[in-house]
Amino acid sequence: MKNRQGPGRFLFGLAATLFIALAGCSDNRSSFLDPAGPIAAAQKAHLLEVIGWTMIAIVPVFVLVPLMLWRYRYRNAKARYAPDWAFSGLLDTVMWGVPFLIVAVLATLLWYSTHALDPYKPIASDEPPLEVRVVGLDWKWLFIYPDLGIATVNELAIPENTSVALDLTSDTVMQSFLIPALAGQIYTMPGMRTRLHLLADEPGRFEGMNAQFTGTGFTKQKFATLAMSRGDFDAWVARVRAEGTPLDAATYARLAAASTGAEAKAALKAGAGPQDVIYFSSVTPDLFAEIMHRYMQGTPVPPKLQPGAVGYESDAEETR
Amino acid sequence: MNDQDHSAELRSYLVGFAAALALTLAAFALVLWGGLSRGTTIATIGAFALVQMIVHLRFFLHIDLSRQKREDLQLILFSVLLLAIMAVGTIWIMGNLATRM
Amino acid sequence: MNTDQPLHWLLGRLDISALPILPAIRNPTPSEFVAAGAALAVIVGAFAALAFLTWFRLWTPLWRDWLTSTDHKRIGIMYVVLAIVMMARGVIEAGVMRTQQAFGLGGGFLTPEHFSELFTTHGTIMIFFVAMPLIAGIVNYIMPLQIGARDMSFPVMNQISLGLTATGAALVMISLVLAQFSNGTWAAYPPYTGLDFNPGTGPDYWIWTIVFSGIGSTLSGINFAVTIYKERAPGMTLFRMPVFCWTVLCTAIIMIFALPPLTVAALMLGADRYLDFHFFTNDLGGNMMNFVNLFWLFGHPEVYLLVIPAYGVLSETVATFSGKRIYGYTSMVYATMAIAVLSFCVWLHHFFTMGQSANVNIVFGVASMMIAVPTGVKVYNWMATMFRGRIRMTVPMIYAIGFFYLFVIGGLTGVILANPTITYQVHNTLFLVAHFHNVIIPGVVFGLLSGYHYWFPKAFGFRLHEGWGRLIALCWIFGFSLAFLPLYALGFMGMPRRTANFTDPAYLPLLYVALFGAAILLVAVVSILIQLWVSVRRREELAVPLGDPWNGRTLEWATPSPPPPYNFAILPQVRCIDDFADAKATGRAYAEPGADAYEDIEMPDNTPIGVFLCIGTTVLGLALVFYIWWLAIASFVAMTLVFIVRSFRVSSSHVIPAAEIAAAHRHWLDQVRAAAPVTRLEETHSANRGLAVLERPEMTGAAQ
Amino acid sequence: MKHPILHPGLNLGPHHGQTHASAEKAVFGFWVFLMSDLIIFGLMFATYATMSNPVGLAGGPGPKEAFDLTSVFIQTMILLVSSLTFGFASLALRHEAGRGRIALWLVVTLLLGLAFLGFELRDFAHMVEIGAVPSRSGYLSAFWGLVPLHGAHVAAGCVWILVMLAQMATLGLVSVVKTRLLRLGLFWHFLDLVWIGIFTIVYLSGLAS
Ligand code: HEA
Ligand code: HEA
Ligand code: CUA
Ligand SMILES: [Cu+2]
Repeated sequence: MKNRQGPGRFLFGLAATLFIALAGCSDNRSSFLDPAGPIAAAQKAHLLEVIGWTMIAIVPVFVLVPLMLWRYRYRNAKARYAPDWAFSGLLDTVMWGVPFLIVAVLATLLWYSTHALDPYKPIASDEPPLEVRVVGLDWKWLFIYPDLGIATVNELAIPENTSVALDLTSDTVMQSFLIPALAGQIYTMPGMRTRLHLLADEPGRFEGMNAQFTGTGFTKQKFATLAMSRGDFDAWVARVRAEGTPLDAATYARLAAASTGAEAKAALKAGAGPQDVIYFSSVTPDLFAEIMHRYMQGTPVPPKLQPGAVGYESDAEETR
Repeated sequence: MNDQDHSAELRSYLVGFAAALALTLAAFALVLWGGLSRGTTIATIGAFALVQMIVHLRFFLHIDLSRQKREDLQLILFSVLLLAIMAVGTIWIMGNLATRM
Repeated sequence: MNTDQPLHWLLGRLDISALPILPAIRNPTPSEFVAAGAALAVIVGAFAALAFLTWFRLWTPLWRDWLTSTDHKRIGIMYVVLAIVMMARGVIEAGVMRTQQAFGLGGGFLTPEHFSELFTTHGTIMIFFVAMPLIAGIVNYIMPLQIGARDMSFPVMNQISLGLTATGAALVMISLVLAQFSNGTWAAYPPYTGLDFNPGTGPDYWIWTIVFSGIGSTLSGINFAVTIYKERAPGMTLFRMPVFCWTVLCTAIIMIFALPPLTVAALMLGADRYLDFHFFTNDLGGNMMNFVNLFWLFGHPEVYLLVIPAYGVLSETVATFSGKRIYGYTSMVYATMAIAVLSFCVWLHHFFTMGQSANVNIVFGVASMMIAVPTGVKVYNWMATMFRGRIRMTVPMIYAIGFFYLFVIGGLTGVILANPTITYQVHNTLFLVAHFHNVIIPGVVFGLLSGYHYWFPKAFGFRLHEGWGRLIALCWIFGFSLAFLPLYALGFMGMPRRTANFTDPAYLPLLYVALFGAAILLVAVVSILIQLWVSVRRREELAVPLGDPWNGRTLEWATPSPPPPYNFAILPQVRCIDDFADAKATGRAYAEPGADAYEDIEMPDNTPIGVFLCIGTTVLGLALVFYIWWLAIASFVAMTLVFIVRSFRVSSSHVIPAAEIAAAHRHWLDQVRAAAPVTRLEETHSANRGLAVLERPEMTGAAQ
Repeated sequence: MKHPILHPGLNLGPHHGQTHASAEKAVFGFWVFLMSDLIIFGLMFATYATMSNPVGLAGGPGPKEAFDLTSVFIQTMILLVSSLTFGFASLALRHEAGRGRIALWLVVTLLLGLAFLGFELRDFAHMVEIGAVPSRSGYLSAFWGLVPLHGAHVAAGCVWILVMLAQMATLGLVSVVKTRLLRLGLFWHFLDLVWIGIFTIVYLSGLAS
């Protein structure tokens, strides 16, 4: 783990030690407080900054309330009692002014950071970005590597120090894609494409998930993000090509039915990889665009043809 | 009953009606025969509609600026403010999302 | 569903499989037993209530004195009772959820399906049927008294509002016994709640629950606002109203303008589900993002609707128990108004992560942060109110202290969430759950409990037991801290909200702590009932019939406890802020009016219309949920007709003669004159009969 | 009108005595209700606006195919005239011109309202015929959510007029009847106000080339 000693961080000390100790050291990192890339690191830094600034307005409350309670307790006859005192211009100016100034500072920080960390904004890096298309299904994630011609379910491998450009959509209800250690979340919606950029600056295994409730299999919709060296990544690609099966329309239709990764794996009789991960050696070109455009053709998508719907039939597509 | 009042009020209704009629006719005419660009047309009829709403408020609903009690106008202005926040906000947000998806 | 069923036209999709007892028999798992048990509890509870009423022959008084009453005080109490009944369910559900999560490593005892129903109903109930009715109840009771009014502007509509709220509550309760409530979260985002993905009864139950109770709340809002504008006592200018009344006005504004978006969103979802519209569907140009937009257009103002009256209560209790005028009255008023208006400008912060551009997020993020400024002003004003006061650590004050510490933490995490960059990470995690419970419980609940203690003697003529009260308050403070502060850490650890089960053992220790905290909260809730029981038993000793147990400052304390139906024998003539405190200091209080000062008072008659509408809309809702079209039409037509027919009755009020009023008033004044006033040291002793010694600095010898 | 104004909208005037005073809160309350209703309409307008694009149209019929400007023009005129006739009814009420005069103008207004509804229904029938139904597209859903909502309000207004006619006949011009007529007037004029939005935003903007 990285060194987190530094000025300003002690504020967070109590809580941070507690859960970093609990979570940070596991081999499946799932907290942005234990970041593995510039985006998550910047988000963490921003969090600490915000906490620091707000303390100026908060700490006086914590300190003064007990003092006041003690000093002006009913039995203390020595304290001044001024029942009709109810206004002071100076005090009022401070009460409005200080929070206002703090908010002004925070707003400036917010302005910069929101622009800097816009998920649609590409991350500057020397190498060309790796493009990945992400499809949210009930209850698993499909990752398509258009340039490599492969696809996986529930395993996102990326080379370290390479920026990754994700295009995301959903082929069921609205979902939310999140890899805490690398970048924040973004919704995925049927018929629409959202974007997310991320970069891992160290190798490791980072948990990813759908954070938006989508039904019974929702808690199983987790995936592993594997950041690895170039060499390892190429080996991984080769392995997917070698061990995977092709992803054609019929396979996709079956994959898209409501099921967890493990269930889908069993249904497709896919062998390679961990228990809820599926490898596809090839993908129909434009699968992602087809999925998106299905909703945009001005024709109804009845439940029979709608993955995730009650009454979806995975072979309906062919018989149509 | 006061006849003078009565005829003044009657006149006020008629004035309002005439103004509203003129504005409506202008808006329809503009769309039918105006020959302006779509954007300009919509902006113009939008302006007509706003004015006509004020006419209705003034002459039919009897809201104006010269009264002792101000609750009415405050209420309407406040409602319009909130409605503007909600409606403009909705259109802005949805429009922005549409361009990014 | 079952179109081939012979009685389809008669029963729609209601059939025997709608009863939850059956699955429990067929498939006896813990999860099903919990469901069946809940259904049984509802049925048994309902029968127990009926038996109780019959046994003690309470039907007539219930009908005559309560259900048909148009007295704002009785309606207020009925709201609170409704809220407490619903609270029982909401609390149990919360406890079950906490238990499930503590055992959720790799499974737990509940099915995910059942868990999802739990958080959906818990969220819906707590917001719409616990917090909102509690607020409506306290406002109903207190606000007219504080502005020196005889009743609400529209007493009958007031009863109708209550009836519609009860309809919503009834539908949620019936859903335990007949078919299922929604499992689509309290925000019910489509397309998940659309017909394709959720063809069952759940979302329909949600829609009609929301629509009916939403209309009821809108009407309440109108009533509150008009009452404040038109019913104030002579001399009570807007800027002499107690701060609580200002907060009621702001809340009323939110009710009037923020519930329509919810009604619109719910009805559009209904149109999608019932009439094959395409507002939010995946296909044919539907736009689900607009639902999210409309829901939060309501949802954000809604949470301020909840908290603003709580701010108002604290403004009263802190001032009273510090023995001082509220500091910065005008500041306080403007801060409240600023919060109310800003609350309409920030809704997008609930969906920063939907993909809109940075500029949009920035505008709404900054607007959200701006709310911290007026809120901060309020907190500082309360502190300045304590400054140079004489503070008594009574129960309402303990809640206020809990508020100062814990609410401020919740507000701080709100400010954190207002940063889109950070929300990208913690949105939809337990961090968010911690945030909102952290503002709702120490904010809304503590505020309301503080008000409950403070105003209970006004409503019932005796104080609540102080010792139990302190114990409960401490349970709330510590229970809350243990139950919810750990969730912040869990959120940072990446645990999403609405998680029924998980695989990471690292979550467990904190979840155990949270479970322990929830157990303490449960103790607190149960103790509230015990305290009520104890206090009723000892009501003689705790009695404060003279009406002013806390040396109050505002008009409601200038009446006997409980106040007569007409509130004030003679409408007060208000001279300044905190008029009653001023009256006591200048000797105006308890003055005997001249014999001709009394006048006949006209009071509205009882009416059964609210009960009737409650039953009618409940039937309508059920008919719609189960596709029983004839019944839907019949109930709608019946309600319309009754409404029209009733409008042909002209007079519906009765007159209380001046002599009767004069006699009652004089009797009270005589009692006051005969009583021995108490100092604040004896405030919580049985010597306190509701008459206070004047304790001015010049008299107590305190430094000035 | 130099008399004290107690509430927004038409005031009865002090010569109506106690009724004038008691109308204050009823009429103000009704205004607040209307403003709440205004938000509902406003959001339906906003939704309509966000769905008036190719995605929302989803290849289905658009304004050009679905709307008939002549009919809309007629409806607009009818509603505008009905506002005037209701105005006459209000004046008759205010100046105590007798039940007959009030009833006369109310009946005229009612007939105009029914005529409006007739034309509107005819338009709707035509839209159904060409397949411009709400199940066709998001855009059409928004249309069918907005315009018939206004129509339903007008229908409710017509029922209300009928009830008021009956009450004037049976109860006479008692206090509650007068304040209800005041509120009915506000309601009617308010609906005309909403219609300005509808013909401008839905029909004229949709058909502007
Ligand atoms: C009573 C209820 C209540 C209250 C009062 C608040 C108060 C605030 N809330 Fe909260 N909020 C909720 C209830 C509430 N919230 C609920 C229910 C949800 C989630 C719903 C769901 O998704 O299911 C939510 C979610 C929520 C989100 C969305 C998060 C997400 O979905 O990702 C955000 C984001 O901005 C937010 C922000 C705020 C802010 C800025 C405040 C501010 O008003 C806080 C202001 C208070 C203070 C700041 C403390 C006092 C101030 C001072 C002592 C001095 C000055 C301080 C400074 C200058 C910093 N809230
Ligand atoms: C008013 C709102 C409110 C309140 C009070 C509470 C109270 C509690 N909630 Fe609440 N909760 C929500 C609103 C609320 N909740 C919402 C909106 C959601 C989101 C739903 C969704 O995901 O869609 C949620 C979700 C939610 C979850 C699911 C989290 C997840 O997504 O994983 C859990 C889990 O344990 C939980 C626990 C609790 C607990 C233990 C309490 C305890 O504090 C309960 C203890 C006691 C009380 C609630 C009593 C209240 C007392 C009073 C109000 C005063 C009494 C007054 C008089 C007697 C006069 N809540
Ligand atoms: Cu949904 Cu973009
Ligand atoms: Cu919010």
